[in-house]
Amino acid sequence: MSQSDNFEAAASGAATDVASFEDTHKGLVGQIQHTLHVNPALVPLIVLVAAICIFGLVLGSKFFSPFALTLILQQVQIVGVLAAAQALIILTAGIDLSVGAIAVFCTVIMGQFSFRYGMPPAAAVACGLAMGTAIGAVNGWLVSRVKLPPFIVTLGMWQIVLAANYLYSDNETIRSQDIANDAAFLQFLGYKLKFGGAVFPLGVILMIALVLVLAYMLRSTAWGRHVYAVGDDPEAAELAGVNVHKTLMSVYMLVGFICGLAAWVMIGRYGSVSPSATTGVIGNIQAITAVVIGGISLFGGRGSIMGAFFGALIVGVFELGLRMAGADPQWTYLLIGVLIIAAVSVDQWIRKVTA
Amino acid sequence: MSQSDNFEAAASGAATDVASFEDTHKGLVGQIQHTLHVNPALVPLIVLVAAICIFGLVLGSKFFSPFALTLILQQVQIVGVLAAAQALIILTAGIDLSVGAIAVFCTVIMGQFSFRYGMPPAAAVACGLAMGTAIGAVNGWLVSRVKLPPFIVTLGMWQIVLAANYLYSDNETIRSQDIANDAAFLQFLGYKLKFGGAVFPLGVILMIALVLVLAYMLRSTAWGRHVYAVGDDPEAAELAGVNVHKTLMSVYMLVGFICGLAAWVMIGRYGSVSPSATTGVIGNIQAITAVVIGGISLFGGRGSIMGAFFGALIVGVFELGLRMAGADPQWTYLLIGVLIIAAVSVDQWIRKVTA
Amino acid sequence: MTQPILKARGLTKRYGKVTALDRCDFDLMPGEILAVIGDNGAGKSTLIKALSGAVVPDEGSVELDGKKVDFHSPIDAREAGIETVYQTLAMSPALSIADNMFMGREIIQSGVMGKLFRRLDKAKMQEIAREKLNELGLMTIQNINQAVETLSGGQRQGVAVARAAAFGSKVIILDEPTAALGVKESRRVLELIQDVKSRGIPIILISHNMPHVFEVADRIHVHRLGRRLCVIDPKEHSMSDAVAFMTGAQEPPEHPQAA
Amino acid sequence: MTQPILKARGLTKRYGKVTALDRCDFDLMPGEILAVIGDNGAGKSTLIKALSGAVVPDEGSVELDGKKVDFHSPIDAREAGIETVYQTLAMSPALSIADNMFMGREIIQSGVMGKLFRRLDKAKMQEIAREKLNELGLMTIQNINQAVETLSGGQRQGVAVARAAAFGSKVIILDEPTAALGVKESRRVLELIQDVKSRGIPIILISHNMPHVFEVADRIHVHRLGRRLCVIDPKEHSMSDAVAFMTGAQEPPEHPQAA
Amino acid sequence: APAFAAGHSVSACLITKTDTNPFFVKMREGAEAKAAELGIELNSYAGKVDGDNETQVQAIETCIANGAKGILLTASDTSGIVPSVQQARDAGLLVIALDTPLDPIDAADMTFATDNFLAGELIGQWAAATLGDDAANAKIGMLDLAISQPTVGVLRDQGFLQGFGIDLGDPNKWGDETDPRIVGNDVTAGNEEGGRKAMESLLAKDPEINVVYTINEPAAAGAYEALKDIGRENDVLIVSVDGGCPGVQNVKDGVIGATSQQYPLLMASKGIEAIAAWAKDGVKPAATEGKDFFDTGVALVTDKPAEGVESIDTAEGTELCWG
Ligand SMILES: Nc1ncnc2c1ncn2[C@@H]1O[C@H](COP(=O)(O)OP(=O)(O)OP(=O)(O)O)[C@@H](O)[C@H]1O
Ligand SMILES: Nc1ncnc2c1ncn2[C@@H]1O[C@H](COP(=O)(O)OP(=O)(O)OP(=O)(O)O)[C@@H](O)[C@H]1O
Ligand SMILES: O[C@@H]1[C@@H](O)[C@H](O)OC[C@H]1O
Ligand SMILES: [Mg+2]
Ligand SMILES: [Mg+2]
Repeated sequence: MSQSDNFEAAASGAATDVASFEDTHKGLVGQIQHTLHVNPALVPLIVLVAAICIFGLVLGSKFFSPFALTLILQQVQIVGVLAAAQALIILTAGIDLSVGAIAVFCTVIMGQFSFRYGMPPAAAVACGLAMGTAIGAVNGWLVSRVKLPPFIVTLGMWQIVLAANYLYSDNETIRSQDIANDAAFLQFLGYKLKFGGAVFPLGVILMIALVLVLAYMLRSTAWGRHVYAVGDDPEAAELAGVNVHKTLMSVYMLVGFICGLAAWVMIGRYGSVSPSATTGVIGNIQAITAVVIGGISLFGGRGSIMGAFFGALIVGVFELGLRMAGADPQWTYLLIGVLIIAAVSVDQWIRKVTA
Repeated sequence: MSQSDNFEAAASGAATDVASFEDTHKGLVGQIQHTLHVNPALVPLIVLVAAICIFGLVLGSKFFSPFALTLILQQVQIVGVLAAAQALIILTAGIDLSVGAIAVFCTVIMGQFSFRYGMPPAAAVACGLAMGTAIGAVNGWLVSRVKLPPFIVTLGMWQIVLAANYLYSDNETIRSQDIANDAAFLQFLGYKLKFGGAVFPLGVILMIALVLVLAYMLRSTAWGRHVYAVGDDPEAAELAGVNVHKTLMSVYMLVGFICGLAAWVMIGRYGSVSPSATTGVIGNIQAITAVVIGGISLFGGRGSIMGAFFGALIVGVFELGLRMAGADPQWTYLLIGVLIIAAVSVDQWIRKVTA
Repeated sequence: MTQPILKARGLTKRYGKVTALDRCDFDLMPGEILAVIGDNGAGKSTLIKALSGAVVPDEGSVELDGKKVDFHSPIDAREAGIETVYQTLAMSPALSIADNMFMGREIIQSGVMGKLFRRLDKAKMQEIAREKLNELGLMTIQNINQAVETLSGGQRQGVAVARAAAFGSKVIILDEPTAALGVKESRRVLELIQDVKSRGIPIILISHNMPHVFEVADRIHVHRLGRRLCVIDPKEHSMSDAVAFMTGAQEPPEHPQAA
Repeated sequence: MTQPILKARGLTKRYGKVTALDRCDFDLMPGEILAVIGDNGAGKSTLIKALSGAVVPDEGSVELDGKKVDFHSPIDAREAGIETVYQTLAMSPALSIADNMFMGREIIQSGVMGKLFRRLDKAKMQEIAREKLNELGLMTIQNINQAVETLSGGQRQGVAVARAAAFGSKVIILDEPTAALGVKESRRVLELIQDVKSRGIPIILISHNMPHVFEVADRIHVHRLGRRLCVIDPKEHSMSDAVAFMTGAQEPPEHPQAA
Repeated sequence: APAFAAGHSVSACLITKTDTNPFFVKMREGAEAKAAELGIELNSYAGKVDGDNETQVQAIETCIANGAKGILLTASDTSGIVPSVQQARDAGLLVIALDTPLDPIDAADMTFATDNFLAGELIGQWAAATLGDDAANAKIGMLDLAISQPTVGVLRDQGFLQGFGIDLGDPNKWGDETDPRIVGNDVTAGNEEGGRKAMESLLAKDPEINVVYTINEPAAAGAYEALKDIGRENDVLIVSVDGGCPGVQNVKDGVIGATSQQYPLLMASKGIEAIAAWAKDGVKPAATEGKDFFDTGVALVTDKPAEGVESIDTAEGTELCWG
């Protein structure tokens, strides 16, 4: 045996209990700090609740009514669904500029397949979802196999899909009345459940269900762990035995599918199918904004999908609150700019004191 | 002395020449491969030259004329200047969504300070540049001190500056004729040098000079090395003794200043001052696109500013080429999406074979 | 004569002007502990990456059990039974210790939740993770749900080694597994290596620690300037010889093949 | 009795539920080599980070030359003369070896280009970098303009150590400087440490390599569970004692202060 | 509306496509002035970009939640907005479309608008008449709004072509015409920046262009800069639509040959009056004789009147211009 043994042997009597220290953070504050430290997704929730309270105090019962509060949910349902999709991509350290355009294109597919080709509306919805998934697959393939930066892939795809959308639809809007008469199923997610003043369209319920399901998948399945690992450090993940290609493909395809769902929600909310819906142009930035306000890092691997949902709601609360307060449009934009920065500053501050 | 010495001492006779191997990459191909390996910024240049050649072959002398080729430079001058600014931020692993809005706001400052307050135009230009720098300083402070994500800071700032721009200007355009009569210095960078059919406005020359100066600063000064280090790994840079805060502040302020220059270039090019210039809305995405096509990583610390410049030119060549080929606007839009992806794929492929 | 279980011939890998592997040969015999030693930058890590699919060599061939293999990713190698601890550890910094240990081979709950909803059995994975860490003597890890990036250098390495050891397979490759480890933790790793060997699984051990190498290795592959300089038997050569060969202070013995 | 040049009292650092430093004391005497040893995760790196401004402790005080200091960044500490090689090395992976060695203290050309345009003297920096690496015996580095991320583990560590050694100052802190180094390169680092000491500069050396520690250290600070367990004199205690103290296998001596 | 409408009993909303375009800014100013005069509280909303239906829907929902009496709306998506308008009308609000008719037009209680097709037709007729026989071999550049082809843009473009005497193909779409006189279409986003780039691109395609249609006056000013650069500013006819004060000034300076002027302040003040009347007595406004909307009129402004096309000169145009 080698000469190193003599002193190394002395370690054989080492203590064998796991290190522990007395807990010095005591009481409620300590408890809260610890909870936030362990669940950083709660931080945007705090900002959200604070924002609701402040607007409630300023605007009174007009804002603090079931009607207005559920109105916020209705107004964020599309951005909320897109933000859920965007969050998945951003967790893999990507970014998707095409989500909004895909959603709008899918509304056109659903509408035109029903009206131009006379397909049964349920089949048209299925085609729309399939189209979304297919576009997502192309994005995923370019990112994962050709190894292009997601920003460029989805920037190109954004332009391609938007232009295809105008070309294919002939810039024609399909009117709400016509859909209601001939293909009501397209508007299915617009069906509203009412409880007193509170109004819940099925689209809102779909959004909430989607967020919960994705949160479960990310937290409690192997797939979810792989998504985080790929976003954190793709090389390490590959070395550790994660199939990075398969994971990326599944994420991009799922995102395409969710964009298809967003399309269906859009038809429910607006009644009509319009190729020039602004979601195609600004839906991407809105979704990214929600995600980042929700505390997901643009560098991937960190954050939770609940955060993205709260992020979308925070923007929705600000927008409705300022509108109800009657701020004029440019002032509203200016203040929303300020509030976005403020919301994230508060978030940052809470994280710091609970670190 | 300890017992480890006996074998460690054997290393004392170790070979003392630096390892070397025979160079197996020989000939022209090997030479080109090595050149590209060492200067990856040349890769977008190759794509650029290829694009020019292809359009030249298809469109003939119409495209391959001094007039058309210098027209491309004129059309990219604003995006080129903004891309240089954006490249700096992206090298620090940030992103700046406010560049376009700052530029437009600075045109308004320059215009209104001349016309509303009757300032001498040179002073108004100075005020515009100062305003750009000041806004950059606010961005930098929020990023570096408050530690907010650059995406959020500049997203908020984008909205704030754009709204301020409309509010302050009252949405009023200052006409080109009025500026030419009363404050011609504002249009100074629009002055054109002509050599045969080739046309070089001073704005184009400023853009090229700016890119060269920044390339020098990044490559050959300590400041430049610090910018890369901060973008690469800010914690490591801080531990290694780089003043991360100072570096970030200098970058954001310089970027604000460059946006002010872009404003001056804009007045030169459009003659008028218009608060609703599209640059305010899409200038950021255009600049980011140029940067990413130019091979700068969105994760910071990798790439060269020349790449961003070539990236801007690549987009300019595609746009003009397709329009000249008579593609209709919707198809042009779609094809540019395809070409952007194609350009980066080629880039990626060249990098791979020269790795 | 027994066949090598893992064999490579003429492996070459260049990075631009840098040559990391220069027509390198390699042999691992069944059931043995083979140490690989060499200067910093000699190409040891690149060699094992070429063997485990993490790097695709420019030239050369690899055979596993006498059959030519062509790994294009570490997953291929892993499926063929080669388990590796890389020098860079290959961990996801933001994920927890348990997540990292079970990356790519997560345990799913039994029952409906597992079958239908593919729910992970986190409790079980955490329990196993804690157990494996205790086996390595990493008692200072206070919180098993800590993100790996918050671990100390040595704790992190311990987790990586525990991961490889936990999933026994055909060949185990360890690239400097004890570099950041303390005295006690290093000893435990050496014991673990002996343990794995006694289960009949051959091991490749890269290390700069000569006493450890000479304690456990059956044969020593000396790597120099991107290739195998010689293979020596630790019972026939001293540590001083080994160091002299690998640093170029002394010419290697005539018959490079020792086993 | 001489005053400690660097002294800390009651340093505490908590990360959420994890306690990394637990009311820790520390003393470094002028001109000495002080080794810090302890289990993985004992808190050694956190201790030296607190001393060098990289971490701001929750509680406790640090004195340099008898005056209380309050470092808020490593730059503060560096300006006060404390030079550190961190365990994570603190390198910019995409930058070259020379860039990294001179980060924050670049050499500027003489003449107009330097004065007016602040042009870096790249040739000179590369030359010095090559020289320092050769001093450490890192002869396998083929290309001095290689990005640090493409270096082998040991080469990378060598660059970090060369950087600290090149810029002599008041106190030098080395956190496991030889962990990834080969035999030859480790020896050179030990020689370098002796060299620095002979220039009168005190050194803090964290290491798990007992033979090395006992070879060079004047005093040994034994760290356990986030605090100083005892300080021993290597001439009075054996390596076995040291290992037994730090792993908790044996109680520390009565009078913890040795020097 | 407790906290904010304390002093007022009647509140109204103005929802415009954007509020970056001076057209809508002036429209808002007109509405604010009239509202102040009649003691009505006015809240204004605007889309983020042209074509932003979503924000307009949200604005309508806010107006309902706020208990407004009526809404003035320049719709971004004329049929897409209809269900929300219906919701507002069901909640008892008077909805008046300004500038842009809804599809169907009776989805709103009334429409106060310019006839955009007519506005285009006037400049088309003027251009054809000014060229005389040369109109047969004119080379026309079309500078449109956006590739999503919003209706105002299509109506003006097609009106212009009709007035010029060119076969329209599908009148709901620009760009499908086959007449060789059209060199090409390009998009401008309705500002100087886009106008200049689009003009340069069309000129690169065919430098002989001698007639330029532009969606609005800022785009025309941008086109002029491009023409000036190659020294052709004097032999190209530029026509436009809007009649904003800088636009009329540009007609006077010879930058633009002729422009069709519209009257946004009139639309806005009429709209506020209608809401006041509705709140007071529950009466709805009536349409112009023979039309299904209230036509606020359009006039051709030029200093070079052409045979057979009615026009006013820039002096009169300046008096009527808006901002
Ligand atoms: N991606 C890369 N690009 C360029 N050079 C590389 C790359 N990877 C490794 N090298 C070079 O290849 C050589 C061999 O590196 P390798 O990591 O295999 O060494 P090693 O023997 O494992 O050293 P150590 O003992 O320090 O870990 C080194 O000179 C290194 O600089
Ligand atoms: N940022 C952090 N967040 C949470 N815990 C941390 C963080 N940094 C360190 N720790 C914990 O603090 C303890 C001390 O870590 P430290 O790095 O100081 O150990 P060390 O003595 O240097 O160990 P090694 O010898 O392995 O380098 C460890 O339990 C580690 O997990
Ligand atoms: O009708 C409006 C028009 O007059 C203005 O110029 O641009 C936007 C249009 O919607
Ligand atoms: Mg190695
Ligand atoms: Mg440590």
